[in-house]
Formats: sequence, structure tokens, C-alpha cells
Amino acid sequence: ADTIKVGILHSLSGTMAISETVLKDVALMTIDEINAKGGVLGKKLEPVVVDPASNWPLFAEKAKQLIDQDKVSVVFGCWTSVSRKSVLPVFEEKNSLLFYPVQYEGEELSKNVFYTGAAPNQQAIPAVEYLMSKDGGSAKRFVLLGTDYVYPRTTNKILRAFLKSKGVADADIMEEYTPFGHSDYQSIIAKIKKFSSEGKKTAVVSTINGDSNVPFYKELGNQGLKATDVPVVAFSVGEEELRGVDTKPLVGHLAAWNYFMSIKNPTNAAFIKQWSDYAKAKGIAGHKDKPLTNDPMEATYIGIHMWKQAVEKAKSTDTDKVIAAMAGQTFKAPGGFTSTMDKENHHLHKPVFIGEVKADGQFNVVWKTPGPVVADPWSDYIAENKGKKNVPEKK
Amino acid sequence: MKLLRTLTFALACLAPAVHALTPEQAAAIASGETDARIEALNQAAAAGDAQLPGFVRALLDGEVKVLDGRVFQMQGDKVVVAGTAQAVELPEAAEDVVNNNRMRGALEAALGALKLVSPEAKVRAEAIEELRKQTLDESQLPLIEKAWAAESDAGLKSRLELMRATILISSSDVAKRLAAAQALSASSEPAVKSLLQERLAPGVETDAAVRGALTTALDAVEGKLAWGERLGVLFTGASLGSILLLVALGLAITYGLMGVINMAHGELMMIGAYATFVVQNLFRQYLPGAFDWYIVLAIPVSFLVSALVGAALERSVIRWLYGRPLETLLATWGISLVLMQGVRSLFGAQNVAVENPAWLSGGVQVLSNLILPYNRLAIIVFAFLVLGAVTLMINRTRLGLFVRGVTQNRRMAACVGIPTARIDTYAFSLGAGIAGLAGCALSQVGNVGPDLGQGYIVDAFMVVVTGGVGQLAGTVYAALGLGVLNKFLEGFAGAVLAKIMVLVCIVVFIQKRPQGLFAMKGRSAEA
Amino acid sequence: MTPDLMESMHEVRERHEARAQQAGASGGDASFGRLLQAGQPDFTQGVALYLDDITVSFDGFRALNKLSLAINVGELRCIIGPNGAGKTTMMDVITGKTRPDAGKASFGSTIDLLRLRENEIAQIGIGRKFQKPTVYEQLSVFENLELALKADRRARASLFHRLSGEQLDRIGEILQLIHLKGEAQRTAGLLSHGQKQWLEIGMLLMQDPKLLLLDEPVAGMTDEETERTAELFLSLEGQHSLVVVEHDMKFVDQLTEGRKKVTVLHEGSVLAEGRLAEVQANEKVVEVYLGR
Amino acid sequence: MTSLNLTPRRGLLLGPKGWAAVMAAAVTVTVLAPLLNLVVPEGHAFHLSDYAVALIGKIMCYAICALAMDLIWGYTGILSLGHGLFFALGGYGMGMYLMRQIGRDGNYKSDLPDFMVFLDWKALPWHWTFSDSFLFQMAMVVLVPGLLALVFGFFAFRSRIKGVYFSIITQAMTFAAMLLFFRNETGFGGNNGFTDFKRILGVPIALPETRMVLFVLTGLTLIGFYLMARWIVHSKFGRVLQAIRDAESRVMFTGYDPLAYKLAIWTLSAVMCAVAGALYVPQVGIINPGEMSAAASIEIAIWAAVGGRATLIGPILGAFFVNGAKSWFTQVFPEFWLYFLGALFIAVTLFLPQGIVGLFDKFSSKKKETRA
Amino acid sequence: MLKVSGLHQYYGGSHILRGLDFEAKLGEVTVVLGRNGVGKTTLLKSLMGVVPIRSGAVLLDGADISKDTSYDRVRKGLGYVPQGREIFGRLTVEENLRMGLASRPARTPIPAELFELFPILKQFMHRRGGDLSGGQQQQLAIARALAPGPKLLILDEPTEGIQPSIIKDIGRVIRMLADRGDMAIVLVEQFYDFAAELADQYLVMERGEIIQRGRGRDMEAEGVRQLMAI
Ligand SMILES: Nc1ncnc2c1ncn2[C@@H]1O[C@H](COP(=O)(O)OP(=O)(O)OP(=O)(O)O)[C@@H](O)[C@H]1O
Ligand SMILES: Nc1ncnc2c1ncn2[C@@H]1O[C@H](COP(=O)(O)OP(=O)(O)OP(=O)(O)O)[C@@H](O)[C@H]1O
Ligand SMILES: NC(N)=O
Ligand SMILES: [Mg+2]
Ligand SMILES: [Mg+2]
Repeated sequence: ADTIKVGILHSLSGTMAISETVLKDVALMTIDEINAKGGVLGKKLEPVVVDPASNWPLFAEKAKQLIDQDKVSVVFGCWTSVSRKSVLPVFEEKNSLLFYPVQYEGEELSKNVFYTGAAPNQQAIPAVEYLMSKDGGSAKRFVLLGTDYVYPRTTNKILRAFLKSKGVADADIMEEYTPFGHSDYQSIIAKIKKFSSEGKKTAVVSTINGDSNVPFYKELGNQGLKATDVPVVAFSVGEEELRGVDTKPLVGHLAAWNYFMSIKNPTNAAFIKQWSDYAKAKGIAGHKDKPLTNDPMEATYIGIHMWKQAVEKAKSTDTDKVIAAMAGQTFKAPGGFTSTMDKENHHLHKPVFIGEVKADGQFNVVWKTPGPVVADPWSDYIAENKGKKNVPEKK
Repeated sequence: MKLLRTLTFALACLAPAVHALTPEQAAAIASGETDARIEALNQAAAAGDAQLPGFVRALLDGEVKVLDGRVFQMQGDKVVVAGTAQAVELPEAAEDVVNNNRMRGALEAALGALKLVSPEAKVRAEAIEELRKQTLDESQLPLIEKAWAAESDAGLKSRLELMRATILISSSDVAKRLAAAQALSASSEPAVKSLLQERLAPGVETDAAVRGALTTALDAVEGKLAWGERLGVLFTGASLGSILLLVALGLAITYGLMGVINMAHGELMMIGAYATFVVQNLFRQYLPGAFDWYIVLAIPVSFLVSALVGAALERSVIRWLYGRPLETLLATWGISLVLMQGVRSLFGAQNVAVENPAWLSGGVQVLSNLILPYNRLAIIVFAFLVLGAVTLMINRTRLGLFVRGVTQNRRMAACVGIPTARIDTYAFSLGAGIAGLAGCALSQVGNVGPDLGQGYIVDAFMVVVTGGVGQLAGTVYAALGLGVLNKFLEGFAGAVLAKIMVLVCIVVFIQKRPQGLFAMKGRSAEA
Repeated sequence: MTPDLMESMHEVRERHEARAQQAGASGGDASFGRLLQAGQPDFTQGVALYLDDITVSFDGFRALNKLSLAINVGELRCIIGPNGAGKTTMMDVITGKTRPDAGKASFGSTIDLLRLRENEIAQIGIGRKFQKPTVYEQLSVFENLELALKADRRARASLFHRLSGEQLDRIGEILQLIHLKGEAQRTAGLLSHGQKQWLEIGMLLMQDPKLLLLDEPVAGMTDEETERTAELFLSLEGQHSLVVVEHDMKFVDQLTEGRKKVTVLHEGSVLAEGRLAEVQANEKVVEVYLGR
Repeated sequence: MTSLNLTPRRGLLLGPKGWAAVMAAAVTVTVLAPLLNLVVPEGHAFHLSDYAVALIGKIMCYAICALAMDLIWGYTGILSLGHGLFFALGGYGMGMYLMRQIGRDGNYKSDLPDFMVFLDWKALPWHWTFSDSFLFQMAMVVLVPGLLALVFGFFAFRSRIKGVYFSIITQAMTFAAMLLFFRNETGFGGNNGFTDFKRILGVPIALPETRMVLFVLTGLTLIGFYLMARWIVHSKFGRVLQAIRDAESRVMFTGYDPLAYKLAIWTLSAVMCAVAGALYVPQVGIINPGEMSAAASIEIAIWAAVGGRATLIGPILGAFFVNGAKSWFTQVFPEFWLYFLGALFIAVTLFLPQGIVGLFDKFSSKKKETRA
Repeated sequence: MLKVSGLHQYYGGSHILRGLDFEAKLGEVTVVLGRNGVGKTTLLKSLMGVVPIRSGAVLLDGADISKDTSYDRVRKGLGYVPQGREIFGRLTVEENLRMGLASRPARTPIPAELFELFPILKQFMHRRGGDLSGGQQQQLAIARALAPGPKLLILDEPTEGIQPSIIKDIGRVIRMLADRGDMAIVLVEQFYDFAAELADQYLVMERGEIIQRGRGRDMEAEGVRQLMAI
């Protein structure tokens, strides 16, 4: 063939479409960009977009379809950990490649997956450390609030272990889960208020995912829980999610990511401009009027570029050759640092930023790591993980 | 630590101001490491600076920018260099001052202490509110006492008195402790509860009389807090119930009366919410001054838009399906897919932001541990207004009579001279319009996105069916009942288990009442 | 009347008479001291149906007010009474559709009807024709009759059920009788009002119950059909007990053959009882029911 | 007496043409498909790709559900909006076994299934005790949903819950179950459910041969269930079911106990779904509570309606048609497929009230008319 | 008043009405007789526009109304008592009567005469229609049709299920309405004596055709009773 096919596997309908649709668009933009510069190995990239419709079994089916039927060389896709877990066996069985662009809970390493989002130590742990710092408000009590599924559960397990190691008592930790799509946070916020009124400085760590964030933040605002009293740090709330929220009452609440749209540097300015132009040209609903970028978009962008570099280095799209070539790839990321693909663990070295919500829905970076952090997918705070090597098994 | 400084600052403020803020001081407060900035703030405060409050407020409002150590403060249209009156052109490269939470806290505390001596009672009340959230210690006593002595408003005075007591409770003077303990029984603060508990911990308070007073006070406080909690459950339940009611009302018409298993009901709500969004944007663009009142227009617009979509659906699809309820399920399911994808294409797959008008943000503090958010209060009122209107229209008007007649026996209704096609369209549009109103209300508490409707459709059917199909009164009781039950259970079982229990309750309840809460009895039920 | 119809009706009548004689000869006296089968009604006292002080009220309105009534085995009883007198409600009580507020109802002398469910009541031998004809609209006329056919009603049995030749003949017979032979394979929902009325009577006959409750069976029938129906019911008398509710006095006259008892219900209780001529002469009955 | 040409609908289960079609279907599934998939080389025009095998296998599972739905809805008039639950329970029954078959090959290299490890559980919970036994789990696949259906149905039918009240409580039931299964504490893997299966009966699950065996098994089950359903609806039992649908009270006053009939067909229908679920899981490789969502159950009803209710073959065609269309649309028009699917549902209801089968009937009756 | 010509009607493939022609005059009662299933109800439904006709014309005062919807026909003065009552079960008696007034302006009062004719309706004014006994429902259905004062009253077996005294009253009312001269009445009836008493004109139907017609007073003489008994 005179083109190289790449699969794009993001939900364009269903509950996750809110977050995932834009990743498909960014992927298409990046592919356009690469093609405009002559493609890869002299061939144009041909995107194959499918819609797994927020339905986890359908993810697996569509992955099969992309690999078997369309014979794609690589797939960029998935958001939730469930969807990733559902397609994982397919990629391993067919020995194909997946680039996964979202922060996740770790405790997984597949040789067929490259994780371009954050591992817990690249997001969750630094965020909590910040909360405990003087600037972060010296929090002593923590509410771990999340959507009930593997990512929040595992992240909170790691955080609990981490907090314990820092001397926080179990009584000072409250853990709460709500189902996907939960929309009435009255009782939970009342509970948080009660918990925080009972003692020392309290902070909330939110791993609420998807739709629930809007009602959560609205209720937070209305119940008068201000960031100066009880700050909330979220791991799944970015610029795109805040689009749906009136941010004025939320000023000062926090999010931890490896990228913010508000980061000022030329690479990011170019990235934002490229996206704005693309969104306008393609008439992408929402973004054509108010273009926004966020962390998973950046991760998608980095992933596609790195894959391209690796293919060029390997001079082949063969899975094993590309995997080998991926090790140590670098890319100047919009986040302002040069991201490096770890030589072994399939994760990027990423900087960590903590941002506070501004009235306009953007984030003020109030804290950042001095440089990129190496991912630790098997968090050492969990006793059982000691000795787990951060290297995928070669079969 | 922070308050100690605040205190000095406030005390200083009680004296006439002598110093003026210098540009250097402003720069030190506005930029640099947080520690240093707070230090600078406190120094400026200690100096009793007259311009400081304005500057602090500007910092909090994000109206201060810096560039190379120069600090610019926005004052309306013009820009001045902070600490001077000199108006300047704002340099292109000037950057926003970044305040983290700690800095913001310090700024607010500074401002709060200042307000404590304001001549306006309202401002003082705000300041007391600020102070209430802090942990006080003996070093703040002079400030509190001073403010207390000067306070003229009886309500504020008693609040200051309570604050004083929270400090004196750990005084070394037994008599003072006793008096404080007695005074504290008037409090309804959760913080006071933990304070009293701490004092009662073994070995902390040794004097028996004081311990007795502490126990009494603790009981009193706990009693008041318990009330707040109980009322809170009731309110949250009522609030959830009112939302369920709004969501179910439209369905009570399209499904309960007309027999259309309207799976697109949720999408009609979604359309109402998007209509609200569009109205909001139009206001923002063309009538920014009246922005707070956009909702007043959004209500009729969301009704109309959804009603029109409903009318179009009725005319094109539903009307061919009367008497075949299960077919309506299939067709409306298809319609809902199309509508959802439609807004995705039109507005994007992401959620859109609908802002609460200022008067619907925040809430009224009823008890120390009970805030009733305005938007939820408004929705409760709104739900009942809509309910009243629907009830009147269904039961008291000729149109309502025709609707009920037509939906029972379409053919015969035509044979007594009712233009059934038109009545059907009206009825369906009305149901759709009410769905639109529900969407408008939901936009004030939740997501506005393509999936908005999906989250409510199951609940809506549960409510209508639990209440008894075709029974408005049943719908009301079911909505409120399920709302309160849900919130009550959530109190000790958590959100997920509570919801499961509610569902199980519904299943069990229907066993007892196979036709819903307000079952139609007798022969007419079979007709 | 068509010759073959008359013929078949005679057949039916003859068969029934023969059977009635048999029963009278062997069963009548021997029943004394006979062990009762559980769940089988006991008719040795000669009473098929007892209603005792039955009261039914709907939101305070008494549709039946201490109604007492006894129907003998093999009796054909006509019940008349103004609209709303409670006739249909009474049948609802007997068949288990409505539970009375007070009173007793028994089938034979042993079976308490108030404790049984509708299908159990039907199984022990009480069949009913509704005032408003109800048939299985989506099934064919034939299948409607097939389902009514007396047979094991249990689920497993019907899974393996096959129609015997005899049963087929019986269905044919009834089809003939109810004038729907030509419509046997038509969907019952498409029949005209009167045809459904007939079909329902046919189903009742298939069921072969001991007690037949007939709520306005000839409404919507022509005079000639009414007469035929009367003959049919008369042919069932003796072998079956029948309770017939009608407003058609000619029909009632024909059924009672000038001697049988007629019961007049009014406001939920018995207003008068006696021969038709007697009740027709009753001032009160004339006033509330017959009119002048 | 004049000869009455009475033909009860019983009689032959299928006509000669019907049997031929069934045989053809059986041959296609057992011989043709394996040949095309395993023997015909990849790239050949007649090669059946693994993807196609997986897709058709999945749809056949759905077709079983649609068939089950037809028995309870099409014939008995009881619309269940909870059949997804039985499907899922069957799937979970199979999934538990498959999870245990992973052994120590999971992510955490533990004897426990992965999700238990991340929840910090130290031992198998009680309800997993026998999950490593294939036979035990297969018994569970039938027994758990069967019993649940039996108990639920018994109470619901005994209380005479009918029509939409029944539909809604079935929906409440599956919704509650979904929330329960979403909880991680319940012990079924929470939102993720089960995935990453490796083996079934010791044989690697990803082998083409294993997949083919599952495919054939599913096909035969579908055909078997079809014949069984046909036998049922053509018996008097089936006619009682239809009578219940038309006039339940009449059925009672004729002496039938609708409870027994409804309960029997309801439980059977639930078990059919459960079996479909058990066949589905190893083929798609994941089971999670999403299968218990309201939408999943409604979709089953939709397949039946699109195909044509009370026709048996219709719902099967409906399942193939809707899911085939869905697969195709999501691929060809990823951004617009919902429009097409939605329009399809609307069009079917408006123009084909008898479903796809109605369309065939129309054609064939037209042909007859022109011939006559 | 009403003129029907060449009326054909089909249900699917089956030909139900086969070319009916007749006229119903003001001030006259036209009785339609026929055995079960001959198409009487179908004829009335065709007049009301409940079922579509294949061909033929229905003229009301000379204007063709066969394309009109049912409710337009009612507005033009038709009133209908259907077979099987078809009252609105979940509406109260009063509401049922007000439904009957749908073709009149809002707030038209319910004519008091109706309650004289059917006293039970007054008594049960607020009871649900569906809770009434069969005969009470039939009375309600007749009252509902009479309420707006139609020009052409169409009754399908109105005496079904009604007690004798009220049948007599209904007979008197029909006679009275006809005699008033401003109403034409089409009555389908199986109850021969009742029909014979009221008929000014009669039509006998058989398999969708009118096989005999004549003046009411000649019914007995022309052997209609026997005709019905075949
Ligand atoms: N569910 C109910 N609610 C209120 N009233 C009822 C109900 N059911 C029956 N009734 C009343 O009970 C009375 C008796 O009704 P029933 O149907 O038994 O009369 P009937 O003797 O059969 O009359 P008809 O000859 O008209 O059929 C009527 O007045 C009726 O209105
Ligand atoms: N919807 C329908 N579809 C097909 N055939 C029908 C339909 N309705 C009625 N028929 C048939 O049309 C014929 C005429 O029916 P119609 O109801 O007009 O009879 P009728 O003269 O009023 O009888 P009755 O005296 O029993 O009321 C009957 O044979 C009936 O089976
Ligand atoms: N990995 C996540 N966010 O599910
Ligand atoms: Mg009656
Ligand atoms: Mg008729």
C-alpha cells in the first residue's frame, strides 16, 4: 500500500464522548500535520476512525476490526481504564500497538501499549504533597472522593498508602465513591463539610470522572465551600471539563496535570494556534468558537509524533521494531519540556504542574516540578509492588 | 500565626491611618515567594496603611498585574501604578498576579479583620463570618473584646460573645472557663462541638463544675446540630424530589396521559437546557447588563423550543403510532439517538457552560451547618409552580378535558367533534415543553451536554410508574417520596447503596400496589 | 332455523337428557355417604350456589347490599333488575373478580368461593360470559374454542396436548351451533359484535361448566337468534345450573317457561322473587324496572 | 355431519422448506464458516476474517436474546426491560470461571483475579469458592439467572403486576443490579468487570480453533433454541400464552392459571439469555455491568421489534440486521451513524409495523396475488 | 338531509358494504335491520368517517361529507351512539357529557332534559364513566350524543343492555325528536318490536347490501320479521 493506516479509537457518542471526541480531532490534526510534511517513510498516513460508543465490549470489537480488517499499524485511543483493559488482550494477541493518552492508575505494563498520560507518581502523589505543603494550605485531613472504578480506587489506594507514610491517621482520611454519572452531590458535600468542620485543615482529592464533575462543582460553589477553606484538587478535570462549569465560585480549586493550556512558551503557543486554526477550518463544534487544549490532547499529540519518529528510526511499521525504536524517543512537548520515552517502561518522562482554577476557566500554575519525572507505574507505596519491575514482560 | 498578624493589623486600623502604600511595598506584596509576600502584607498592615484595603481587594479580584517589579492596578477603565495615583498605559507584557490559596487566605483575613471595625453592620457581619472559620486563641482576645464592646447590633454582639467564649474556654481562670462553657451552649457551630469534645477528653478539663457545664453545653450544641442535619436531609430530599418531579411531569403527560412511551423525553429536556444555554449566550453578547435576568427569558424560550420540537415529532412520527405504545418506544428511542447526535453536531460533544445568575448562586445560611442553595430553593418553587399550572390546565380547562378524552379513546373523541389531531399535537407539545422547563431548571444544577437526558429518563419513568400511570397526584408523591427516601438512605448507606435500596423499594412497593401509588380502582381501571 | 342446525341441537339435547337420567339413577341417592374428593364441589344438598349476605361497596356506594341467593343444582334462574342493580357485580363476586366486604359465597355445600382465585373457581366448574364480549382477539375462532375445551389446564399438560378426534368433533359441533363454521380460521378480533357474543357462548359451552353465569347473552342478537339461544339454554338445564341476566322480557319468558323462578335485584339486594308473571305484576318492580 | 375442514395450528413443526433452511443454517455454521475461516487462506476472496467470526458470533448471542425476548414479549405480551440482567449474569457466571483460568498469568501474578489484588483482598470471597470448576460455573450460568427469574417472576406475577408496571420493575431490577455490580465491594470487578481472559478448559482462548469452536457452539445453540421456541409456540401452551397476551382475565375465567404459564415462559426466556451471555463472554473477551444498563435491555426489545414480533425468525433477523447495521455504520460513518440508526428505528416503526418479517410477508402475499 | 349513494367499503380484502343507496329525511326515523355481521355497524362507521369508504358519496344537505374527518362531520351536525358504548371510562359522567358538547362553544350548559330522561346520570354526575354498570353506560352514551343537539342522530343498537322502562323512555324520546322535525335519525336495531314501533322508514341489510326497504308501518306486512329470522 502507498499509505500507512493508523486507527483512532475514541468514543464519539455515549457518556465518554464529552472527553474523547476532541482527542479524535487532535489526532486527525496531527496526522494532517505529518502528512503535510511528507508523511512517514514517504507514505501518507491514512486515519481510520471508528466509534466504540462508550461501550467497553465494543472497544474490543472495534480494536479487532482496526487490526484485522483495516490492518492499521498503530492505534491511538481509549480514555477510561476499562476501555483500555478491554482492548488490551486484543493488542497483545495480535501483537499490535496502542498509544494511550490519559492519566491512569498504573499497575499495568503491556509491551503493546505506550502510556503517554501520567502514572500516579506523575500526578496524584505530587498533588497531595503540594496540599500538605505550606503553600498548598498545610492540609492534615483528606477526603478521597472518586467515581467508583479502577482508576480512582487504585489511585486512592496508593494515596492512602502515601498519606500513611506521611503520618496521616486513618481517621483523618475519608474515602467516598459515587457511581458514573452521579449527579446529586448535596449529601456528599454536606458530609465533606461536616468532616472538615470537625478538625484540622481539610483538603479534597477528587478522582471524579466524566459528567459528574459539573454537578459536583456547582454544588460546591452553592454550598459555599471555598478553596481557601477546603481546597479540592482534581485529577480528571481539565480545561475541556471546565467548559461546562461556571468557574467563578471555583477560583482557587486545583488540578494536577502534565500540561495546561495556560502554560506560556513558544511551543505551546504554536500548538494552541495550530489547534485553533484547525478547529476553525474544520468547524469543530465548540472549539471553533472557543478553542481549548488540555493534557490528554497534548499526550495524543506527543504520542503520534513519537510514533512517527520511531517508525522512521525503525524504517518499518513492524510492531516489534517500532517498540524497540520507541525507547528513548524525545519530543519537544507543548508543556514546555522535552518529553522522553522511557527506555524500558513505556511511559513518558513528564513534568507535573499544579494549577488553580481561574475565573475564566483556565488554570494558574502555582507549582511545578523542576523537570520531567520518571513514571513509576508500580507505585512503591504499595507494599506488594515492591520488587515489581517497571518493565513489560517480553513474551 | 496568620491571625496574630491580622490582629495587629486590625488594631492598627482602629487608629487613624498615617502611612501610605509605596510602590515598593505593593511590589513586595504582589510578587515573589508566598512567604515573603505575606510578610510584606503584614508589614504594610502594621503600618496602618489607608490605601491598603483597596489594593488588597484589587489583588483578590485579579485586577492587579505586574511587570518587572512594577505593579499595575486596574481602577475602572484606567490603570494606575499601585501606590501612586499615576495613570499609565498598561504594558502588553504585564502578567496577572498569581495568588495561591494561602496567599488568598492571607489577603482575605487582612480584609476581614479590617471589616470588623467597619461602620456598616453588614460588613461587620461578614467579618465575623470570616473569623468564625478560624481557630481562635487567647492572643486574639483583645481584638474580639474590643469589637464586642463597640458592637451595637445585638445579634452580632452575641456572636462575638460566643467567639469570646471559645477562647475563654481554655482560660486558666476556672470562673471564666465556667462562664464560657455556659455561654457556649447557645452555639450551633460544628467547630464548637469539637472544641467541647476536646475539652471533655480525659485529663483536659479537671474542674468538675466546668466539666458538668461542658457536658450540658455539648448536649445543647449537639441537639442543635442534629436539627440542622435532619433538616438538611429533608431539604436535600425535597430538592431531589422537586427535580424528579419536574423531570417526571412532562412524562406524566406524554406517557401517563397519552400513552406514548417517550424515550426521547430526556432529549427534550436536553433541548430545553441547550435553549437556556443559547439564551444565556445571547444575553452575554447583547445584554450583558441584564445578564442576571437571562433565566427569566430562558424559561419561556426553553418551553417553546422543546414544545416546538415536540410538535414536530408528534406531527411527523408519533401521530402514526397511537394505540401502539410499544412501537412508540422503538420510534422515540430512534428519535432520541438522532436528537443527541444532533446537538453533538451542532454544539459539540462536550458539555456547555450555563452560569447561574448571581441571585441563584450561593445560598442562605439557615443554621450553622445548613445552607440552602438558592438555585435549589428556586427549583423547588419552580417545580411546584409548574405542577400547579399543569394541574389547572389538565383538570380545569376544556383543553385539558379534551386531552384526557382524546388520550382515552381517540376515535370516539373524534365522534363527539374534537379535532383529535390538533389536540394530540397540543398535548404532546405541552409534555415536551414541560420537559424543556425541566431542562432549563437542570441547567442550573447539573451538566448541560448531549447526554443530559439519558441520566434522567429511567428515574422519570420510575417516578411516573410508582405514582401510578395517569395520576398527577401520584407523580407528586412519588417524586418527593423517592427524593427524601433516597437522601435519607444516602445518609448512612452512601450514594450507590442508597440508590440500590430505593430501586429495591420500588420493586417491593409495586408488589403491594401493582398499579402504583394512586391506583385507579374499580372497573374504570380496566377500561 | 336451518335443518342441520336443528338436527344438531336435537342431538345435543338428547345426549344431555340421557346423561341427566343416568346421573339421576345412579348418582342421586348413592351420593349419600360418598366420600368427597378434595376440591370437588359437593352437590348432595341439591344446591349449586349459595350467596349469603354479600355486601360490596365502592367508595361507600353499596353495589350489593346483603344479597342472599341460592341456586339449585340443575336450575335455570333468570335474574332481572334495573341498570346498576348489582347483577354484574354479583357475577364478579361469584367468579372471584371482586372480593365482597362481607358475606359468604359457596359452590355446592362445601367450597368457599371467597377463598379461591379466579382460575380455581373456573376449574371447579363455574363458567362465565361477560356483559361485554371478551374473546382472544389475536387468535382464530377455532383456537378460541380449543383453549376453552375442557382439558387439563396445567402448563406441562398443555405443552404436550394434542386434540383428539373426539375433541375436534366437539369443536366442530359448537362451531356449527354458534354459526361460525365459516369463520373458524378467522381472527376473532375481526368478528362483528354479535358474532363475538356467540363465540363467547361457544367458549362457555366448550368449557362445559357445572354452573353457567350468563350476563346479557342475547344483547345484540336478532329475535330469532334470541329464541335459538333460549332453546340452547333450556337444553342445558338440568345437567347444568344456569344463571341468566337479561333485560329482554320475551327471552326471560321463554326461558322460565312460565313456571320457573325469576329474581329481581334492586339496589344490591333482592326486591322480588317468583314466577315472571308474578314479578311483572309487582308494583315496585314495574316502577323501578319495567316501566309503564 | 358435514366435513369440517379444521386444522389446528399444531401439526408439523416446520414445513419441508423450513427444515431445509434450518439444515442449511446448521451446515453454514458447522462446516462452511470453519472452512472459510480456518482453511481458506487470508487474503483469499472467500476468507472469513477473525473479526467477522467474532462479530457474527457475538450477534448470534444477541439473536438468542432476541428470540428469548420474542417468547416473553411477542407471544406473551410481557415486555421485559430487564433481560440484559440475565444475559449479564450468564456472562458473569462464565466470566468467573475464565478469571480463574487465568491463574497466575494476570497482571499481578497472583492467584487471585487482578481486581481483587488492587482492592487489597487477601483471599477469594465466598461466592468464588467453586469458580474454578467449569461444571459448577456452567450450572451457575443456568441456575442463578433461572432462580432469580423464578423468584422475581413469582412475586411479580402473583401480585398481578402487568404491562408497564412490570416493565419498569424489571428495569429497576437490572438497574439496581448494575449499581450493585458497579460497586467494587460486590466482588465482581466493579466497573471494569472481567477481562484479559487467557484460557478456557485449559485451551488458550485466543487460538483460532478455540474461537471457531465457540462460534459453532453458539450457532448450534441458536438453532436449537429456535426449534425449541417454535415447538413451544405451536403447542397449546403457546396458544395459552397468546391468549394471556390478548385477554388475561378471560384466560383465568376459563380456568387456566396464568401465573404458571407466565412464570414458565419467563424463566425459560431468562435462562436462554443467560446461556447467550455465557457464550458471549469468551467470544468478546469482556463482561462488565454495562450489559445491565437500561439501554442494553431496551435494545434487546428493539431487535425483536425491528425483526417482527411473535414470529421467532423475525427477532433473529432483527438482531442481525440492527447489529450488522450498527457495526457497519460505526465504521463507515463514525460521526453520523446515530442518525442512521435512529432513522432506521423510526422508519421501521412507521413503515414496517410488522418488522422485517412483515416486509417479506407483504412481498410474498403480493406475489401470490399476482399469480392468482 | 342525509343521502348515501353507491357506498362501497372494504376491510382489507373483504368487501363489506356493496353499493348502498338510501336517504334519511328530516323528521323521520330510518331503521336499519339485519343479522349479525351483515355490515350495519360498518355502515354507521362509514357515515361517521370512522372507517374510510372505497367509493360512493355521503351527502349531508346536498354537500358531500365523505372526505371529512369525523370531527368535521360532528361539527356539521352528526351525532353518534356507537355500538359498545365507548364512553370515556376515566372521565366522570359530567365530563363525558361535556365531551359531548365539544362541538359547541365553550361553556354551553348541559341540557337539563337529559337528566330528566336519565335521572341516574344526575345522581352519578361525579362518578367515573367506567365504573357505571353496562346499562348506565349505555344511557350515558345516548345522553352524550344528544347533548349538542345534532341534526342527524345515528344510533347503533342503543337499547342494548338497558332496562325495559328506560327503553320505553328512549323510544319516546326518539319519537319526540323525530316529530319535532329538525332532526333525522338513523337507527340500527336488533330489537324488532322497538324498531318497528319507531320506524318511519326501514332498510334490511344482508351481506353488505340492502335487500329490502319500505315504510315503517308496512314492516309487519312486508314480512320483515321473517326476513330477519332466516
Ligand atoms: N368500581 C366502582 N366504583 C363505583 N361504583 C361502581 C363500581 N363498580 C360498580 N359500581 C356501581 O355499582 C352498581 C352496580 O353495578 P352492576 O354493573 O353490578 O349493575 P348491573 O346490575 O349489572 O347493571 P346493568 O343492567 O346496567 O348491567 C352501579 O350503580 C355501578 O355504578
Ligand atoms: N376491523 C375489521 N376488519 C375486518 N373485518 C371486519 C372488521 N370489523 C368488522 N369486520 C367484518 O365486517 C362484517 C360486518 O361487521 P359489522 O360490525 O358491520 O356487522 P354488524 O352488522 O354491525 O353486526 P352486529 O349485529 O353483530 O353488530 C363482519 O363480517 C365482520 O366480521
Ligand atoms: N484512566 C482513567 N482516567 O480512567
Ligand atoms: Mg351488568
Ligand atoms: Mg354492529
